[in-house]
Amino acid sequence: MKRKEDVRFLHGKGHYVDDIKLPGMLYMDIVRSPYAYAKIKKIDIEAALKVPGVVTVVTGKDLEKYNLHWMPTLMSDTQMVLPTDTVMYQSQEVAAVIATSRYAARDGREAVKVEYEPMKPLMDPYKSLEPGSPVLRTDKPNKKDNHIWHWEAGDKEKTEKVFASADVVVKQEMYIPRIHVVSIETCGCVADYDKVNNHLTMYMTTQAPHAIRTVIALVAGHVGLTEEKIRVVSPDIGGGFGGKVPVYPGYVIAIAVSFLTGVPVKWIEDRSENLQADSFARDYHITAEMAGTKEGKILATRFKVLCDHGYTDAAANPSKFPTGLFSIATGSYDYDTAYMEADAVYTNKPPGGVAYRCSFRVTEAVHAIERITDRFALEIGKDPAKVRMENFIKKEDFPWKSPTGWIYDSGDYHAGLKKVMEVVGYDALRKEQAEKRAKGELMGIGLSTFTEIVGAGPSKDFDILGIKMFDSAEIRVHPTGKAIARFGTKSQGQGHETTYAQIIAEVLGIPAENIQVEEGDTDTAPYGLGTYASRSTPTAGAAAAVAAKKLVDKARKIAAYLLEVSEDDLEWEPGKFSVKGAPEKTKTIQEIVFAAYTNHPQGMEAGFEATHYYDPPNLTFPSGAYICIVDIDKETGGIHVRRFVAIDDCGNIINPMIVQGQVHGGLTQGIAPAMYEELIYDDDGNMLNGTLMDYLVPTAVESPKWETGHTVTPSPHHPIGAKGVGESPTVGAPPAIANAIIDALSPYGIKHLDIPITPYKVWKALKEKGAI
Amino acid sequence: MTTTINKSFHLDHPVDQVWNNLTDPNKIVVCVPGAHLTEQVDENNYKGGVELKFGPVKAKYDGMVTFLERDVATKKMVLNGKGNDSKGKGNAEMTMNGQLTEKDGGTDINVSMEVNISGMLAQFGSRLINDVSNQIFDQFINNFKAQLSGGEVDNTLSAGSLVGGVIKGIFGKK
Amino acid sequence: MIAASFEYDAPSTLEEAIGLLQQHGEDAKILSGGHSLIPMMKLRLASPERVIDINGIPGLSYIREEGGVLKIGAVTRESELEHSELLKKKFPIFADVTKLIADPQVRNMGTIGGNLAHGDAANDHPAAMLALRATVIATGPGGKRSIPIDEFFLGFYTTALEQTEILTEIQIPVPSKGTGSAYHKLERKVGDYATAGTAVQLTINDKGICTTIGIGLTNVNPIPLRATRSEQALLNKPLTDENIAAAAQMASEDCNPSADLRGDVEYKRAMVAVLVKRMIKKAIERAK
Amino acid sequence: MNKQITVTVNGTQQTLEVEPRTLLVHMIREILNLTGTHIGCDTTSCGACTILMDDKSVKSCTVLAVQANGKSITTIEGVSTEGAMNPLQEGFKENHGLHCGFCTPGMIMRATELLVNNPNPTEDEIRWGISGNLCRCTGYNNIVKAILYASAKMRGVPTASTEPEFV
Repeated sequence: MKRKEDVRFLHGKGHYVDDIKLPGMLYMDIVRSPYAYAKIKKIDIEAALKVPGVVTVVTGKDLEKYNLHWMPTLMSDTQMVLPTDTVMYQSQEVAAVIATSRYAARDGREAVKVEYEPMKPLMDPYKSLEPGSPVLRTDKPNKKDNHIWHWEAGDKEKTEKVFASADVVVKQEMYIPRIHVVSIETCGCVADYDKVNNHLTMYMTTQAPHAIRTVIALVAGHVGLTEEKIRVVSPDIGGGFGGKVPVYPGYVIAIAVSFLTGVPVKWIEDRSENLQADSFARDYHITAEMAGTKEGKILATRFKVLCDHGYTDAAANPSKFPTGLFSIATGSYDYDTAYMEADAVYTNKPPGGVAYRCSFRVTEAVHAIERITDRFALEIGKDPAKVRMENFIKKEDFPWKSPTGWIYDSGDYHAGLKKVMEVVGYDALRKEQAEKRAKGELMGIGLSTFTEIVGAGPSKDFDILGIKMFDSAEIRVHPTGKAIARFGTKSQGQGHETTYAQIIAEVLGIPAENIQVEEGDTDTAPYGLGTYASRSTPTAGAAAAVAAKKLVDKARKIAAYLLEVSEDDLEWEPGKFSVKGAPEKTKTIQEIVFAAYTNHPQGMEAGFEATHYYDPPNLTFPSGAYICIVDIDKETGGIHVRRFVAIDDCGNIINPMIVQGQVHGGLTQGIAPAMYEELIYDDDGNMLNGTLMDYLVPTAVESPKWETGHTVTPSPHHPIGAKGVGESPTVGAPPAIANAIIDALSPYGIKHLDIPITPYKVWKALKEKGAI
Repeated sequence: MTTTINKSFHLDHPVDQVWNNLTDPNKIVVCVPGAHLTEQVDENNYKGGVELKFGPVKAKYDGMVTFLERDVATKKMVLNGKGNDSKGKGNAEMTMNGQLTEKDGGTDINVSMEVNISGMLAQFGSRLINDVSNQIFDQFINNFKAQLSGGEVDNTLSAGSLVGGVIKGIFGKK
Repeated sequence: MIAASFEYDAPSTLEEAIGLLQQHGEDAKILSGGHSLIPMMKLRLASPERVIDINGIPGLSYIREEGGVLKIGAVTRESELEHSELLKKKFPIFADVTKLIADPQVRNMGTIGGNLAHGDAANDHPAAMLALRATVIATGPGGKRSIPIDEFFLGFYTTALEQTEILTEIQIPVPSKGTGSAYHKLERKVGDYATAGTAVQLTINDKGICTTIGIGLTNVNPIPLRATRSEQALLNKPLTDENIAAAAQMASEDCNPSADLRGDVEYKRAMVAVLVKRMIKKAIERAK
Repeated sequence: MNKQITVTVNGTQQTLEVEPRTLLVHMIREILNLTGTHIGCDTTSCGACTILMDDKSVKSCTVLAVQANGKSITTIEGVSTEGAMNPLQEGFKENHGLHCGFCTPGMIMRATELLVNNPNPTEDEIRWGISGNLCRCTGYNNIVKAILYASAKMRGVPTASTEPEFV
């Protein structure tokens, strides 16, 4: 089915936050710090106040009066809204200029004079951990260092034993660089506080409107903005990828200003602000180790991670999972011994730790296991495909308990790898490669066979700020048999308006065209945790199916009454009930719904509505088998991705077109960090690529023509057997690409390069090894 | 954003004359394109500023010039200039190390300049900094030579001298 | 991003425009394609007090051949160069260059005059103009004057144009037959400034001897650079692999690149050598 | 000092007062309230603000409104009448050439000129032709497919299947 939501976008009638214009609306622009670490000596706003159109300038001191200058992060750390004395990263918010127009606000920003006393920033997380390093978070009483938290999983002793006695041990340091989601729409909001009714309407770019409403209430409840007085509206969203989960200072300042002035305030960040100040992704320094036999049996893995969180831990993770779901790093392979530990540290970089189209740090985990598996194969001189085939968890062994305690729901890894190898013609490619190598030409074949973990999550383990990570659906069928369905999630392009309608249609038999899907308005939609981490179909999609099944149960009662038979004598097929043995005696769902309003059984509740809050029994574990083929120009290091084939398994597929579209997009966001994107800082904390001229988002030219396919292994515990797919390719592609490039360079003794692997890095490596 | 530039060259002028010019604030500062002194704070510290213009790009810094070292015995000097962007968009710091040695009646000069830029210009203009610093330094040297020979010092950032500098840069490598 | 306020003039004649330049001097900037100037103004790296838009002046946009000279109006759009049949036939290098300048939308606005007058060694036309031995025509209060391309680029963002002059035309000698030209730059992604770029035009006589050669380099020097030694090394010599390799090596020695996000000095020098070699060979192919 | 300009926008001539520094994209979005044209980067990198000026695709975040004086502007709102879709719009819908929809108007405006200059482009020509437009959602495959679809439709030749191709 084609998408229901497309028509408005194609006519330019999408409705995004920056399209909102309210009477008397003021505009906000933000003064930002040129320094990564500095004392604020003086903020002189006099000149700014004289700029025509400027209404006021807000500083941390102003917010301090209302105790709004700090706010909690999702990881229960604290973050400045506006600083009162110290800035902790370059481009941190320092003051907000409010004016009658966008242009006046920008001029006002230029006129605000701030005196700083720059200090030497801590940019290297390892240095930051060293004893004697200046303590960054002096706001925290008795904080003596820059260490945030320590985390472990697995069995340390057992792992050490296996490593000690293994005949092969490989070890690889790898850095998964700091990157940025760069949704094409930046972040922004219109805060509209109505003084008369003491009511705030907050239009904002958020993936999780309900959670945001709760956070706003937590931050501003003490000034009278309690949760029932807050309405958060998330209109059309121009891409999220995790970057629109957090609460940014700009939102809070806009709310504060609207609250104080009683006038709507719009704040829309520009691209550089977005790149320089909004939440980053990744930034994990990983030491990966694998122990195995020389025949190629994987025996154990060990991972040590240093997580650079910037000046505060504002990561978007479930509360109990500081490293997200990194413990999936044991991968798709059948072994029972693993140990992993992580430490987080403060530095003078912007805060964050969001997805970049990834389920809570799974990308870092998959890169670590898929790279170290290749290192292992290289070490023992065995084909990496063979090593994977021989170590995969077998189809019949699911559900399978991982060394770190996850219960993989289902999978058929052998089938996926077999299929992708057939599609690319693996053996022929290896032959071609051998011939090319003989001629000194560089060609590489890279694999990635990964297991994802999505659909957070079961309430026993998963919560955000204490709120369990269920999600919800409410279906209301009108007397004429047409329906409206509302959800706690929020699409940013995933096509919920179509997919959810199809799920309900499949269960109820009402045509999807007749089912209107609504999300993103906290006044109307049921409470939910929002859309990220590929959780929408596994949670809200499931909720829709269960709610629809509740309606089928009610329909059965009404049908029995209308047909004057007992419920047991009825047969259901989506769309109608018929009487066993008398197939001509039927009631369609439309007839039944009409009766629910006009002629329902006495004693039965009228109407035809159902709501369900779905609490998943387990997460779902999508998987994929990817192969990438690259040709490298030896003289320039130039990398050409000749082919990339992705075979995904996301369980049952509701809409193949949308699933494939998600895979295409995810793959391009996979090649991006693998070959192009990285946020680069110098030692003084200057971000050196704070525009899209230097932060290299791939175009249609860099992005290869993706070839995709799938195997189908339904999730046994999901009501419709679906698993979620939005992020698998972003997670699975980088190691496939990195492995291909390293495979091409391996004849020269090159065993690893950190992503992004650029022509420059390749050339340097070849030069070092004397290959050119 | 830090960039370091080293230059060595020979002058026929006697080492003492070169030393005097190199360590005299009023003489050396006028050789720095766009620079000027406003007041003397003490023996080693001076207030001043630098104004730069490259095509449409303008930058203005106000700050301090400090002699960190002036060792007449070893003919070694270290000069530091620190300034804040007049619009509070960042700062710039320059440290110049000068070493003179007497060579057949003339003077061998070895100068290194470390330029550090923070803030807006480093964020958006990093592409400029290295080339611009080179250009300034080349012009500084040309001005310094002109001054020694009693010639007029062009203190505005003119491109002409750059060509000289660049050509030297090129053929210097042969 | 929003620029600081400025005054705007859209003169309809060259005289008017030059008059405005005389009147406002330093504070005025010429707006041609605007795709270098306006981003700088939006970032507020540049804040001219007055912008003089020359797009409304008729007769500054043309591509024509007159008496063995190719004449290109300064306000000719990159996209017009890209699709010009005349250029495709006689100067294939223009298709090489324009395809790699930014992107199609930018090329619809960007002009060859602006690309040169901006004085940025990272732009692509300067190297090509060096290779083609172009002459820049500047028009000022005293009328027109010709500036050989080798005397045009003076410093970072600095050219030989006087404050009161406007670049109005580019003249390129139409080469004899047996001439070929080519341009390529290495870029991190489409539309990026060059990591390194090389433009070559050469003529080979029937004995296989190189009778003319021009080599220009992009973004590996504070100002656009002619690879003089490399040219000398090949002029009146057969274009053997050895000679080409030697010339490529000289170019990589004579340029003066800055380390940046694109790579360090060593890498850029090496890329210059690779590109000079490859573009010479491509030009030879086209000369046949 | 404000300037008075006359522009024809989607066929309607208008006379407006703008500051010289007013960007064309802000004139379109804020003064004319045509919000289908978007802003994504400010540095002419993303193409979300692409519109047609005298039938040439340009990035309206880097053009001054005063530069549009006397010119005709076409935005996404002007490419077809609501309800009806032109071949490009149809191609994007049929081939799932959009997800979040934010880059889509710019893509379509760029593709409009692309198909005028080159009615029968190859896939490679399309990829280079839209290299000034960033999309973060789709991975471009289906955008290329959508433009090929429109090209076929406009040339009156049968369009390829719009069903997803799986290996």
